[in-house]
Amino acid sequence: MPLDLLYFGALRDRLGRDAERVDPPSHVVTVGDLLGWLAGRDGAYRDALAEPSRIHAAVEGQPTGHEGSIFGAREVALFPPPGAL
Amino acid sequence: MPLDLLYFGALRDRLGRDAERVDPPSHVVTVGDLLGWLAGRDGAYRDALAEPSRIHAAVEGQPTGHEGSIFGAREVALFPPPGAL
Amino acid sequence: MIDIRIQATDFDPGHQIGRLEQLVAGSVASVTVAAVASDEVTEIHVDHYPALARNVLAAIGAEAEARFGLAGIILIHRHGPLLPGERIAFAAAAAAETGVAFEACGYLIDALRDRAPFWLRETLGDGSVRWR
Amino acid sequence: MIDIRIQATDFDPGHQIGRLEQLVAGSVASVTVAAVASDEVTEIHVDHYPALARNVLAAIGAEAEARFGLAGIILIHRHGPLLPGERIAFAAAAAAETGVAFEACGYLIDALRDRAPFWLRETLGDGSVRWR
Repeated sequence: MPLDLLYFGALRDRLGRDAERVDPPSHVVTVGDLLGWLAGRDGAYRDALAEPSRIHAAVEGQPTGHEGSIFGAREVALFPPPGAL
Repeated sequence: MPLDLLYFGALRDRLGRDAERVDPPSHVVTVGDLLGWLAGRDGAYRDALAEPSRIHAAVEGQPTGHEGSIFGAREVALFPPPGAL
Repeated sequence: MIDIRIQATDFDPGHQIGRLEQLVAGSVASVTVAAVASDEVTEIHVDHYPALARNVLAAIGAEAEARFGLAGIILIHRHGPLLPGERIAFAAAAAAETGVAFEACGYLIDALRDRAPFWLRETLGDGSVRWR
Repeated sequence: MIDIRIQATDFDPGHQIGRLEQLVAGSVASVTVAAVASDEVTEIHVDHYPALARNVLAAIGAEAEARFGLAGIILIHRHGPLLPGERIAFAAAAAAETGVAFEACGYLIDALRDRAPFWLRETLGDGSVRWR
């Protein structure tokens, strides 16, 4: 199922984009699965996602840990640790 | 030596006055001595000063413990525990 | 009252405190945060994800209300372009007890710092940019 | 900057925060306290000893500055007659670091509560008075 990915903060520059539509295989069911699948796509993703602990996620606008499900989601955001203060 | 005593808070009402000039004997050298001497004057003072731990003092406008000297002071204030908030 | 504002424009801390003062005879604790940057920074851009920001700030407000029993909470976070030194965020809490308002305000500002989904991009005098 | 004000008149929290914001690119933490009283209280009188109040508030400000390294401190305490619900005191601290400003503000408001030489006399609807 197509999934809209949104990137924020430094991740935008590292990936060279704000958003993209992807269609991950069916074994990708958690945020962690998604990160692993993206990192395997090419060197830019591998480098940008090299420190998974520094990548936070939101599924449908709700903060979600790496163990959280993306099943059925239409929008997943990935971003560096939040906080601008 | 004459000493001006100032009273604040509930102590004013209990003693029925805001201030008075006294001339304590020479063995009265600390705030604690002063409180003891005042309490011995009459029942109103004894009652008002019955809980010395609830009587705070300032000598010449500086907060002073019961062990603090009043030697040479011209103004001593006595008052309940401070704080209006 | 929990008022959450995610906005590009500046805000007036005194006006916000006044709104909270009308809710309760008690205390209002507030923190106003300016965007601090080093000297070579000429502009700051606050990146954000609106849907997530609304959800996270609403959750922070609801948690603080449940935990502290407050009369009112205001959270403001700006996004978009800022000059260094401009206000970027505000947190305030109102309660009958001073200590409660103060502790709640600390909870709010810590939560904004640790969880609010905003990211800073700084533009330097030489035109280069960096993320913080 | 340490600004200590002991005054009969009201004050404007927003104006005071604005004064501190001009001192530093950073954060301003503040607490505004209203005079809380039970329903039967019609007037509050804040008794004080001016010389002692000046000395104690100045000491509190100097302690906070030494301890936290602040850009600015404002302490305001009112005296004289107040209506229930009116502002009675204000404490604020400015620092480059939000956490420093907040902790310092807490120190200031605790010190005002515990040490500031002011006493409240309440007048009740039946004309009687009581000290708090």
